[in-house]
Amino acid sequence: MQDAIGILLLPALGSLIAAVFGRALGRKATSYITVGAMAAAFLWTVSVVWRLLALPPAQRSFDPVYWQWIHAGALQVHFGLLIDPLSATFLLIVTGIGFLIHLYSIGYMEGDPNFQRFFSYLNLFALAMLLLVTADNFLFLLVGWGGVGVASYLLIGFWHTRPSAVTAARKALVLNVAGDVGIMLALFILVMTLGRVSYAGVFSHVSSLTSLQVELVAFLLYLGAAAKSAQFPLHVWLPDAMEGPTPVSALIHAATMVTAGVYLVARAYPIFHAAPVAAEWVAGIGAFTALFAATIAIVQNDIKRVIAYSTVSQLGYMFLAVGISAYAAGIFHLTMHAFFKALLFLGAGSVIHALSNEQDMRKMGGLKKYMPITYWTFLIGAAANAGVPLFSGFFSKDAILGQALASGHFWLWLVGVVAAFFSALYIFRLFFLVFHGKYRGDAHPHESPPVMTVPLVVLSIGALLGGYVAVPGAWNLFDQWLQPVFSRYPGGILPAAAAAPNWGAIALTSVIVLAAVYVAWRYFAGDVVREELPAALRPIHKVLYNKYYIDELGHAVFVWTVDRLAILADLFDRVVVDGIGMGMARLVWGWGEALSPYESGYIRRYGLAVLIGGVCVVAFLTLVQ
Amino acid sequence: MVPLSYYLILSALLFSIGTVGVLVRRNPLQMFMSIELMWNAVNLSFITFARQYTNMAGHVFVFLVITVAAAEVAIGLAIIVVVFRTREHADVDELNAMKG
Amino acid sequence: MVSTVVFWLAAAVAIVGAGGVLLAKHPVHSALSLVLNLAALGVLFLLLHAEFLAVVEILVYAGAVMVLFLFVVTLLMAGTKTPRDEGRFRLAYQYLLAGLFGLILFVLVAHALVGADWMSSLAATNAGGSFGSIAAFGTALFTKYLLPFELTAVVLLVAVIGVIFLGREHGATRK
Amino acid sequence: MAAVIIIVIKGLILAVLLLTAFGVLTLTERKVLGRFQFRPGPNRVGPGGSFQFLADGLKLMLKEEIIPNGADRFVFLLAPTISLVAALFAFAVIPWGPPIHLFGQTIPMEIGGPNVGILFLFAITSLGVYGLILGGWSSQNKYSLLGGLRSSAQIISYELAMGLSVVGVLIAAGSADLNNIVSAQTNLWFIVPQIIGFLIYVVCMVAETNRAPFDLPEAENELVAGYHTEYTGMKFAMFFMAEYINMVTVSSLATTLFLGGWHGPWLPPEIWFIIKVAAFMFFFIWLRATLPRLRYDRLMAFGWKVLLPVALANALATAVWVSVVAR
Repeated sequence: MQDAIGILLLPALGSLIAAVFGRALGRKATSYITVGAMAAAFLWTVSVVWRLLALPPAQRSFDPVYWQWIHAGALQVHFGLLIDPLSATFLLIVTGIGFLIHLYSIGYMEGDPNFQRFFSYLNLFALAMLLLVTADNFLFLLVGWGGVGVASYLLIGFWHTRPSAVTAARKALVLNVAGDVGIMLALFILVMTLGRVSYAGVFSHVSSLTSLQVELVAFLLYLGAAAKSAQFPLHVWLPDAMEGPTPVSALIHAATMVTAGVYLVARAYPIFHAAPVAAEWVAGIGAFTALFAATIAIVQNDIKRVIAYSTVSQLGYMFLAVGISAYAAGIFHLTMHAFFKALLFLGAGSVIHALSNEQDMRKMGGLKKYMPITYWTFLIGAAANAGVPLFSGFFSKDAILGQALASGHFWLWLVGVVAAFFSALYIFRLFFLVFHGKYRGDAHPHESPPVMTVPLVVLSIGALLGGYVAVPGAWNLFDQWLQPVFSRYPGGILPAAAAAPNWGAIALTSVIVLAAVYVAWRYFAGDVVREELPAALRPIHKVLYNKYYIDELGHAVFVWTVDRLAILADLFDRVVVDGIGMGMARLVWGWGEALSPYESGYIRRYGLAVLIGGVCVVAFLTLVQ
Repeated sequence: MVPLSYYLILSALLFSIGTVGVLVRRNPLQMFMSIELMWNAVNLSFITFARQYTNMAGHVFVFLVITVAAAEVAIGLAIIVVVFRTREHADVDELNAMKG
Repeated sequence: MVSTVVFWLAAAVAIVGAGGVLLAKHPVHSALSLVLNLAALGVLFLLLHAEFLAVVEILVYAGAVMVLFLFVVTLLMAGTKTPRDEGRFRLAYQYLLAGLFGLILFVLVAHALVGADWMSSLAATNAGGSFGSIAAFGTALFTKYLLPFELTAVVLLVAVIGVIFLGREHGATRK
Repeated sequence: MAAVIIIVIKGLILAVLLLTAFGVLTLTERKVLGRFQFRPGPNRVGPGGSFQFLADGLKLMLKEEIIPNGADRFVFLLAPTISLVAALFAFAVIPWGPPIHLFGQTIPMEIGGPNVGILFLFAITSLGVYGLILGGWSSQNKYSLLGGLRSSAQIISYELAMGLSVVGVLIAAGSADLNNIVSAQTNLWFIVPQIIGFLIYVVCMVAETNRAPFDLPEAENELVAGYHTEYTGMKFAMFFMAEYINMVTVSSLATTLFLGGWHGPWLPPEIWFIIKVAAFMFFFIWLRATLPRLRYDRLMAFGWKVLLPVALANALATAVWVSVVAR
């Protein structure tokens, strides 16, 4: 597994070539190189997975070390990769779905003047994400983590001439960095207490930490995870991140960036196992986020915004899962989500592309007949997202809900079920508004080129069939595949996972989901959009439409505080800092004024001064000493 | 035999004369010659000390000083020639553009 | 003793030469005085068993450097008035202060030299047979002091480049 | 004190000899040049004109001394003196015979022999430039000034190549003492292994003495008589003497360095020395009679771009040969 570093080197090289030689190579060659790098990385990953599968489950873990990075007393940090089923799963998602998104981007970014730059960023993003998921220690995880933040900043702000894009990029970066600080602090604690940062070293010594320390570490790690994975209340950056090109949204939402938080919690499960309070907190916030974001998604009119809130909601499910130690279920949902969310985004991108960058769903409708491929693939994605029975989302969401119920988290389960209703509602509202009814816009819709539809078809197959790796009551290949990872340290396997499926609960959620689909059809499949709402619902709609005023609240709280702080800082700056600075300047000025007559310009005068000084030195040396 | 200290005192005298020469001459060429005088006064003391300690290091140093002085003269004279070409006079007191 | 006589003669010539540099009105006379001074120094070097350096001093300083000086002086001063130190006098007390502090410098250094302990042992040691010879000098220069020697080559190269640069005839300086 | 007296005596003898040689040389040059040009040359004073040089000397001494108006009198007088003194001094280190034994003393046949003899010679000859440049400057005459500058530039330029051409000999002999160099040639004259050095030396030697075809400083048609345009009488004679004594000196040095010095069979060493030097003198006259004058820029280019690199290469090759092959 020594060669697994090639998976990282390929996009690194691609990014570098695209950045340095992009202009010289031209669009075509650049896209071939960068997309080819991702394809090669994907094939490489497949070979790695293949070789892992050829081994007995207990031996499916490799930790090749390449070089020593830091050697400071007891602290030693090596650059090494950890290749095990968990990282391999992420490698597959990142390279596989990443490849499809790269491919799709060739079509989507066709006319963009900065085509090469975009592909350089895409490969950079993939590199950072791959480093994040393969690092074998927290420090390099942080390197990848920060790299993902930077790359996402570059990509969200790719259209840097739009002020909104720049603002969104900055917002994403600020919140991400806030999370990075959390991880950094957790790292400091680990270095201080354990003196090591490698996963193996930390996880095998978790027991030597006090419970307060471990709770603190877990909370700080969760802070980073929540920021990156858009958990309440740090979710605000993600919907804004829709300002980037749609493939970027797909890449960020589906395949890579936002799942990093789930990965971190799953990877650090020994810590979260030892920190039950933090774990409950993770699960609780996860469930709340799932419901909270789903309700917002119902009333949004921007197609990408709906999907964005859908992502936040689905991430809530994943955090619910990892919070209750149902790690395999969480990763399972993550994987399925990667398929259907990439599909939804790329489908939405296809629609937007077809309608000349129209994103308002009120100006869509009836696209079924114009864009059949997009329509059918989007239907599969929507069904998977809603959790319609027998689609992939159904299996993974029910796995989470079932384990929540089996592990005794009844309230979390209930919130999850309610959120499932809203999930189905918002996604089918979107679906019906966009594809059914009459076309309400004024563009000329058309089907997208094959370079965009082929990824849709591929992803729809995944969204349709992916779930069958784990059929409740029959088999669960996904759990088996991940089992070596989660059985290495205590706390990885939920005892309830082996329990027989709760068929009653499954039936209940299925009915609820189908009911939601019906409601959506009933209200939104018509030819016209209903503008009037029952009077009772209007305030609720207003609150939801404004996303619970979270942005405004945050704005008010933070901006007010920062404003006050700024006034103080300004005062400090003026009186103390400027006082010192200007005082120094005045001092120097005064000296200069006082001395400038001696700068007579007569070199002989200067020479005389030197002589007098020299004479004084000689006199001191000979007479005084 | 004359005591070696005489050589050193002679060296000090020549050095002092050179210093005064730099400070009182207004012609850059003459200032420059005074600097050469100072160089050579120092050379004399180097050689005297080399003789005293029978150490060739002093000789090597004088050799290097002569070499560097030759380079310095070449550059210095070139600068003076350039100044002369542009200003048509050679008076250091007129070259006071850097006056504070 | 012959060497004593030679020393006093050479020292007197050296001082006269130095005084000439200081006082001569015309730069040519200053240059000639300096040549005189250098010749006297060469004799003193010979007295100090620095035969090679005595010759180098004459050859390089008197023979090349000072010729260069004379060259420039005759070139630049031809047809121009000698800057008279009397005219346009701007630096008050420059002469007085320079002379005073020069004198103080000399007195201090001489005082230190005469009063120092190590002076009493001077001239007690006899030079070895090869001391100051071209062979001893070469051995020292090319073994122990090879690096500084090589560095002077760099200095000379830089000087050559600098002089060529300064000596270029370009429109701005050439009428 | 005996050593000092001997040096003084030798110096006097040498000065007289050199001045006599100057007289003989001028006469010889005029006669030989005459033969070259199919004319008799001076033939009125004494038998076959052989006292002509005495008449010339008398004339120069009795001529009116003219000092140009506005000239720097001191420097004007100093210049020819420097030239002559430097020329006479330079000869001091040349051994013109093996040491002789007289009155119980071993007397070397040179006036002073520091172990850096050849460098001393170069140092003194380099001082001779002052005569030219000062003479040119102090005359307050632009032809004189240009002549002085030209000659000094020429001499400085060729001095480099000359010095480097000799380095090969010094390396081969392993000494800078002229006596050692002579004794190193007992078996083989250095003209054979150092033929390149010799050729460079001969060219430089002509240039150094401002002789045809390198007599640019006194190019009549451009600069009247160069640096000594304004000189008359005895002062002119001193420049004249310096030039001829310099010819003798460089010829003697060439003899010492390349032609085995005073070595030779049958005849006394001093005679051999004089014969070799006389051959060089004839060569000088021959050149003057034969070759036209070079253009000034060609002269400088030849010195810097041809002679100097070749001399350097020769020195390097000799050093490699001595330190690698011959060891």
